[in-house]
Amino acid sequence: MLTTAITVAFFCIAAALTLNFWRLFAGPTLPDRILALDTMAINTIALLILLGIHQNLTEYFEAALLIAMMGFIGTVALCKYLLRGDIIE
Amino acid sequence: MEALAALIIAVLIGCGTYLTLCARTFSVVLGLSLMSYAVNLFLFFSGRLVTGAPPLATNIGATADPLPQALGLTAIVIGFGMTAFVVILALRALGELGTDQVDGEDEKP
Amino acid sequence: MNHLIMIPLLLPLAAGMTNLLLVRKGIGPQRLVSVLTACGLLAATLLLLVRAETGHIDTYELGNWPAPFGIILVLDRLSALMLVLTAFLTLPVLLHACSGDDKLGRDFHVIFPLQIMGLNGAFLTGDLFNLFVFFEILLIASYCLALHGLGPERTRNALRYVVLNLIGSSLFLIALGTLYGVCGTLNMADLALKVAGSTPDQAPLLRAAGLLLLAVFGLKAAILPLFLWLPGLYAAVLPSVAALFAIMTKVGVYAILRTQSLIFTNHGPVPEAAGLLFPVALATLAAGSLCVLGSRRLRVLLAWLVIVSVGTLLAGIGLWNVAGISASLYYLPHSTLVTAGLFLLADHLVRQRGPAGDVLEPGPTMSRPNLLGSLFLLGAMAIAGLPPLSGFIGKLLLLNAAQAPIAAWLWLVVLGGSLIGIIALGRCGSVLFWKTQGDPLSGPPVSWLRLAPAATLLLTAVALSVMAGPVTTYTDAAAEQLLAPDSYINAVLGRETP
Amino acid sequence: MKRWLPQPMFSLFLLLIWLLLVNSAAPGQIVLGALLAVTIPLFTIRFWPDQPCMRRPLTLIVYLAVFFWDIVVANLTVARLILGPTRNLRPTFIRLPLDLKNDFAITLLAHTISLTPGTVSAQVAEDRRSLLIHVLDLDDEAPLVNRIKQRYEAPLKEIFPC
Amino acid sequence: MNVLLLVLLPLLGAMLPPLTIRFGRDVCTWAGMAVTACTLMLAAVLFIQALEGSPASMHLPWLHGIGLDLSLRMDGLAALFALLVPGIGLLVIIYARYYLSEKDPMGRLHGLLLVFMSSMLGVALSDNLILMLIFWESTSLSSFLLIGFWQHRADARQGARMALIVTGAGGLALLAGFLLLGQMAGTFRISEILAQGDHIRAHSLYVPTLMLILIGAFTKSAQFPFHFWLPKAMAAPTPISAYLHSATMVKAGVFLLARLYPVLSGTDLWFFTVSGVGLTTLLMGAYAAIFQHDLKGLLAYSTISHLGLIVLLFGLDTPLAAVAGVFHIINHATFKASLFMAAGIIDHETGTRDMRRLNGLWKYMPHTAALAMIAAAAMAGVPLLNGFLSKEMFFAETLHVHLLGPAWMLLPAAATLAGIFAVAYSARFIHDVFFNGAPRDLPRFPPHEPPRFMKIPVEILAGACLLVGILPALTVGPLLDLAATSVTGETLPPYSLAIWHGFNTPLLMSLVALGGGFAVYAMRRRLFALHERLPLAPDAAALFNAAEEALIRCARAFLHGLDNGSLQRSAALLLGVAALVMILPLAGPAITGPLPLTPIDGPSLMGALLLMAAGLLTVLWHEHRLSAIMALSVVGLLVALVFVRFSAPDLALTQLSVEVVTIMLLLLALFFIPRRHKPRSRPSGRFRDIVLSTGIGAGCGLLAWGMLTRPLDSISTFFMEQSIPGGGGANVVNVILVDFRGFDTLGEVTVLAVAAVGVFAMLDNLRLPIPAHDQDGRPWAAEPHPLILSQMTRFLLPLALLVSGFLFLRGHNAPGGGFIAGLVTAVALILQYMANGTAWTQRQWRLPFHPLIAVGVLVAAATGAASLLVSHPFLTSTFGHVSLPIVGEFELASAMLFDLGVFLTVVGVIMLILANLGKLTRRKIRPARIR
Amino acid sequence: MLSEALISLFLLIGGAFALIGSIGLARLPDLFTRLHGPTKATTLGVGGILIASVLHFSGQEHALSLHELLITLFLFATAPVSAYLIARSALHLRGPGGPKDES
Ligand code: NA
Ligand code: NA
Repeated sequence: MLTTAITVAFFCIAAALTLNFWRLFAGPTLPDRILALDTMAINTIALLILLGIHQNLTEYFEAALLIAMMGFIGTVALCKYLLRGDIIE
Repeated sequence: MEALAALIIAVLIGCGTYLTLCARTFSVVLGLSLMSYAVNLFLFFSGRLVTGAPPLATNIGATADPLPQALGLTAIVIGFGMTAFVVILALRALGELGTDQVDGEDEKP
Repeated sequence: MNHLIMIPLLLPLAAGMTNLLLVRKGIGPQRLVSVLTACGLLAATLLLLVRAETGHIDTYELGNWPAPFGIILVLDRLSALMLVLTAFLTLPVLLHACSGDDKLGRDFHVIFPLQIMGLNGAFLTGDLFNLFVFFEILLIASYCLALHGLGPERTRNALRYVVLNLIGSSLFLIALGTLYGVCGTLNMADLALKVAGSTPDQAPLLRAAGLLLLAVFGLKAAILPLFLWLPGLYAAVLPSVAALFAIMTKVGVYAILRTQSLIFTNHGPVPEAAGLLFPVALATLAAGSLCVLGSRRLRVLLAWLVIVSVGTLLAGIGLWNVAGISASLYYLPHSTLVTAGLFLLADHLVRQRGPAGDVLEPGPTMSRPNLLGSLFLLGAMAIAGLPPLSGFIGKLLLLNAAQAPIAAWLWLVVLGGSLIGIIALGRCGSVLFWKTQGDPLSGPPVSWLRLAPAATLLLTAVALSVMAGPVTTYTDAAAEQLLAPDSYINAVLGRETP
Repeated sequence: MKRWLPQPMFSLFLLLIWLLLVNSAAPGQIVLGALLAVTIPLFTIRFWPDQPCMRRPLTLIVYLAVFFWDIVVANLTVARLILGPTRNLRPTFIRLPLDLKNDFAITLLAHTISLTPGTVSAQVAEDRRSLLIHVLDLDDEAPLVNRIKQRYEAPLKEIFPC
Repeated sequence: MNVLLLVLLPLLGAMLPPLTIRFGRDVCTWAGMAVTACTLMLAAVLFIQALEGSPASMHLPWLHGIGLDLSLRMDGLAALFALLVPGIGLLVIIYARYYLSEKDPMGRLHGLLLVFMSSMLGVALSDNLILMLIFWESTSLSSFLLIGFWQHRADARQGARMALIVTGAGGLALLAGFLLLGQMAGTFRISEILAQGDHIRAHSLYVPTLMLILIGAFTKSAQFPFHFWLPKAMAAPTPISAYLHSATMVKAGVFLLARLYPVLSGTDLWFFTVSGVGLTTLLMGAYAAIFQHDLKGLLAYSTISHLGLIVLLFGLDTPLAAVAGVFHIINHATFKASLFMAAGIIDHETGTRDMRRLNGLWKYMPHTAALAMIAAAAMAGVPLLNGFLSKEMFFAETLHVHLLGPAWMLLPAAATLAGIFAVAYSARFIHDVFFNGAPRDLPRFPPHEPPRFMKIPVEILAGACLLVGILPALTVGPLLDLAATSVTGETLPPYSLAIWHGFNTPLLMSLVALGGGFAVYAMRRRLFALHERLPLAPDAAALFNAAEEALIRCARAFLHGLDNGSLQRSAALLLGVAALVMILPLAGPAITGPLPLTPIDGPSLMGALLLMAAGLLTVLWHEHRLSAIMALSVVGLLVALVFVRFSAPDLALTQLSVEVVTIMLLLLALFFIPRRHKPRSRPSGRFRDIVLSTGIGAGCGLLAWGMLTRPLDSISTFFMEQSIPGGGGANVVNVILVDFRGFDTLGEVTVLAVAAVGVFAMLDNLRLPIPAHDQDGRPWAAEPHPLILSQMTRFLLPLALLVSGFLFLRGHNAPGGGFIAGLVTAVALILQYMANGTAWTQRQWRLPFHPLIAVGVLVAAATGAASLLVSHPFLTSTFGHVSLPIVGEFELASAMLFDLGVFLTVVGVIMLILANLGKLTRRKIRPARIR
Repeated sequence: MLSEALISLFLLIGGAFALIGSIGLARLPDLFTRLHGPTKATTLGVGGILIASVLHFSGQEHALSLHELLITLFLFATAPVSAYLIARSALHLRGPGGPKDES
């Protein structure tokens, strides 16, 4: 049961990532792309945790945590660029 | 999976190479970053593809080869230092030369 | 295990970081630190040379981990030679820089020792990945030094240099990854064993890796067709930096010599890389000579002379016999020190020439034409290979080392290159010192003291010539050591010599 | 005390986070966590010069409970809207007048709004008197504004009075 | 040792004149004279020793390994030159004292003359081929400096360079020839080689060796077709010409022929080549000499001709011809030196050397004229003068040549013709200058006799011509005998040095030459007219110059075509080479290895596809730069996923944190980089790029495929086993980084430190225009620091630091470590800058980045060095378990301290780079021009 | 068994919400509407999977494993800020005068 659930979840996340990528590609505006990227990072966290459950390993936790932090900072930087051009003023 | 890995390497390095050959500093920097990602991946792959066994001494049984990971880590860090340098150098070149062209077309003969 | 071997690495590292802490304290203390470091390095490397001279190969297991697992430093005759050469080059170049070049930025004395550390590390390490790391140290330091003083020309050329070397580093990693992926080890001695014992199935991968390494080191050594970065860069950077960079191409040569003599020997299972060296070297030599003749600027001309010397060096190595490698090892310090001296001298000349600068067109009369002219003559003779200076001895050794069928090619190219060198340097000297117009520029005349570093470097051509006997005895022994890598491998892997 | 422990509540929070991070409550970890929880604010306090004064921790807990419940509800609502026919959506912007004065409180409100049903905060006005909110599917503006003000802004105002 | 002194004396003495010139020209001359006189005396002493049958020699090992030693030997031939060279040198120095003007740097002249003298002596005395070559090239070089003495004159510079190039090229050929000779003989010792004549003549390398050596000799001795440099060398001051072209420089070539005569001569090839070239030169030079209008030009061509004569004599390959050759070397030296000096006096006194203007000087300078007439008569071969004797021996030898068979007459006939020409130009030298009407508009009029001492050298030389001419056996007999013996290497057949041998064919030939010569001179007007109309052979010097110019143009075109300053081209070359060396070895053999493949799962396939798509998207979007950065960011994220997928959490952590910093860097840079819609690179360029990228990609892909499908047996098992017991940590990757291969890490942080310092330097005073609006012309948003962001970062910073501490402390046993912790800290701090601005953030706390970096690296290095104190190798780690109440047991490792150094460095580096890059916009900057 | 079911349930919920959020991102008509999906659904999706993870590892190691909650906390703290900034930039780009899109 768990295996099936994990597989289904994997496919959900994979599909989600593909959709995110499609949005990234299609845009049409830059904020759309940033949003797609941000969402992708969040879905990647899900994927990592899922992988951890699947392989029964806790070692991916730090990576997931870091994606959460770094994804956020990346988004901030991109938005700041759109808003002000200069991300560190 | 091995074919997929090789394909990833081929595509990423090819893309990086193409960008590196562009005539503008920004593209070159993008290309170098891309190439650097791909090369680190390559270095990592030299330890082969192992699923679900991070190289921790507490893990029992065969784990992934830790050495390519350590090498890759060092390579990533060095690559970052180099990328940072080249980004600023590109800016400096823009400031000094007034252009971001690098194809030598505006060179004096 | 003798800790002396760490001095060439730790001393400059500490000096660089100390100078970084001293950045706000002005240039005086930094100069003191740098000069003391350079003196210390010279002393330490000379001691190491004495150790290596006996033929014993010293190894140093970093972190107390045995080879092939830990990183190991190896001191053989070749590395000792390179260390001493570097130290010997460093001191005059540093002193020249202290007469003004170092004030054009705040960080000269931070970078300079680290550059030396990178060089020394590359010469000492016995581990291929560690070699990569030291390459990166010496490269990043060289980027900074190349840019020192800034300005459009420097920036433009440095950009090309940096980007090419970044690509080169990527290729280095590809080759490294492949080697590890096939052999499962990074220690060069261990790699040598693994390559020697490789299966035919592994050969294509090893072949590709070996050739790729050759290309990467060839880029640093500036062989044909990978040398385009060099002339513009060396002509654009500060004179003291250009002088220091005389050793940069030699690192490439060193790496080629080390890896090809140890790992990819020309009688091993993948002989391609070693075999390719000779024709490439001759082509480099020929193209470089032609470009020397075509140069319109003094410093560009000197830069192409660097490439000519690389071609000459690799031609000797490409012979793969004791005499050829020994000739190259004799030629190596000669070409390094003399080109460095010429770059420093060119600094004085260019200053004297005012608006004419280093463009080879008539300029004002020099303020001390005899002194400067004699030094230029000395350097030109040495680098063109005119007797009785070291350049001649080196070429003589090289020509004498070649065996029948390929000797004709070598002789033709080397002697033809020499002739072109004579033509070019004759023209150059004629324009600089003879075809002058008007009175010397006003300004303080060059003093002996300021000329001393350049003169010291150029006079080594005389010293090397006079000392040719003992020097070649050493280089012969070094070449023998390189061509019989078993002693190296045994020393590193701690095996008994059979 | 203030000098060596400038943010006692926050330090406690950090200790909690530490224990979560290390996934253990061993005595050693508590000591280590406490050490970090005390030293980190000593350094970071300088970057938090305009700390809000916090009262009524109980209200905070109630607020958080409501908040988490609303998140779940919000997700169900939004899921329905997303999967449903998008033609029928009535997306619009509304402007929420703000009574809150404290910057941190405004931030928390904006957060809450973004995480709860069908609303995303899009811009705090420069005078900090109003908040622009994007609503995914709006029937009527007034009830929504009221709901936000009562459900979220009021407790926040109690928790952060100054 | 005395032989060595003979060479060293003038060499070291060369420093005296430049040093003494400050005391006046006389002192300087005395210094030069003293050195030369000492040299001459020493030579005389050694000559007498040689005469007594104990020739001086010395042997010092130098580069003994290849047979280059300092071997000198004073045999007869050497003695001849050892006397001639300083002898004539002494006279030249006296002469030059009066010849040079006040402006000319006399110290330099005398110094160079002495250096030259030393080199010439070295050539003569060397008993080692390579050593001889060294001196040989030194003569080329010092003659270059001497010919270019009047550096302000274009013809002097050009003449000097031409001489250098021609003789230098000859020297290189000679080097090759000597090396071959040495290989054949197994030694470079000349005295040993000379004994191996038969062996060498029979050797297969004899022909190339001979040719190479002859090229060397002929270039030096100005033999056809290399003769053209000699007339151009006349741009030198006359004392120099007198010295170089009578006794020394050009004689080196014939000296070489004489020196190697026992080894190389005795074959048909030798005979035909040497005598053929000699004869051609003899005739050509003599003919050309007649038509020169420049006094020195005439002497130059006559020199060429006489050298041809000597070469021809050695080519005839008979012992007596060799004697005649040696004899003519002496004679030519004396009369030619005096003629040059006489020409110099005339030039000095009248201001011209043009024989069309110089007429009737007998009236003004009879003394000089008389001396010139003696010397010219010697040159013409008039009896009672030395030239007559050697020329007669020459005529006699031409009659004894058998190799030509039925055409034997040719040689004597040609010799006589050359004799006729010689008489004709000698007659011209005398008649056209000292008689032939009155001078025509001389620059200096009326001319006077020169100072007394300027004539003394000429007098001495003219006297020598007479003395030798009348009393040959008494004067040069012993010297000639000794020298000729050492040339032929065997006892000479009997010959007689007498003026009168009775009526014989040679005498007849001499008489024909004399009579014919005067006849030719008498018909000179018609001959000049005829010569004008002759289809002249192309001027060799002009051809040479044209060739040199063409070579230089070629070289410039090559250089320009090679390097246009383009980064693209260099990169394309590098990548092209890389693609070739990767694909060629992999193309042929079966690249797929034996390892079974691991199956592909759906999500992985999809991730891989996305990764590749993101890579392609980066390329596709590279001109929409922000989008490209985002695509790159996706690549980075997915690469991190690949790392996780294949069990490398540490790599993933590093990749993720580095990536975000990279993105920030790119964004910071992007702000300044102008956006233009420039036409793309040429289609051909784009095609090249695609081919190269495909090649490199395919190469790396194939390598990866080949590698992944082969088994790996690596050293890593050691690390897995030793990690806990030896390194004290469970995270093997981290233990490798801080312990097993901690040295790499130390290097890595050094790279970072240098990069940061370099970046800081590049940002110094960088002026970039600040875009006032975005790329679509929109003004930037008004609010610099959104409230929600800045509030949230206050809360996030301590949290991030806590995470950073967690990653740092856990690193040794679980994914993490100093590097990642440092990045997290730095990024959290940078978030403060982004959210609140640099000004605000630095007001709160100004972190000293430079010292932070230095301290970081020093901490790491010092941790490593600490082990030296207990005499363990650098970076030897130690760890132990400490037990405290409540806390329990925990581990302390020196590696943690090392990691702390890494942490500090990383924080310092990232902050230094990003914060300073951010500060760029806070400066007052003039807008710069952007193309 | 029960815990496995619970874990599976949370996994499915999480996966579903993550997918729904992304569907919203792909499907909704403009940026502001698209913003709603990721900020909520995806966050909750991750939350679901994180809870599954908590349950899974707590069951595995017979000790409470809560550190996944930290990620949720972090996401809750940051996702609104991201959304806010994205909306801000979209508003800015849409602002009076300027053209709408980049491409
Ligand atoms: Na250790
Ligand atoms: Na800024």
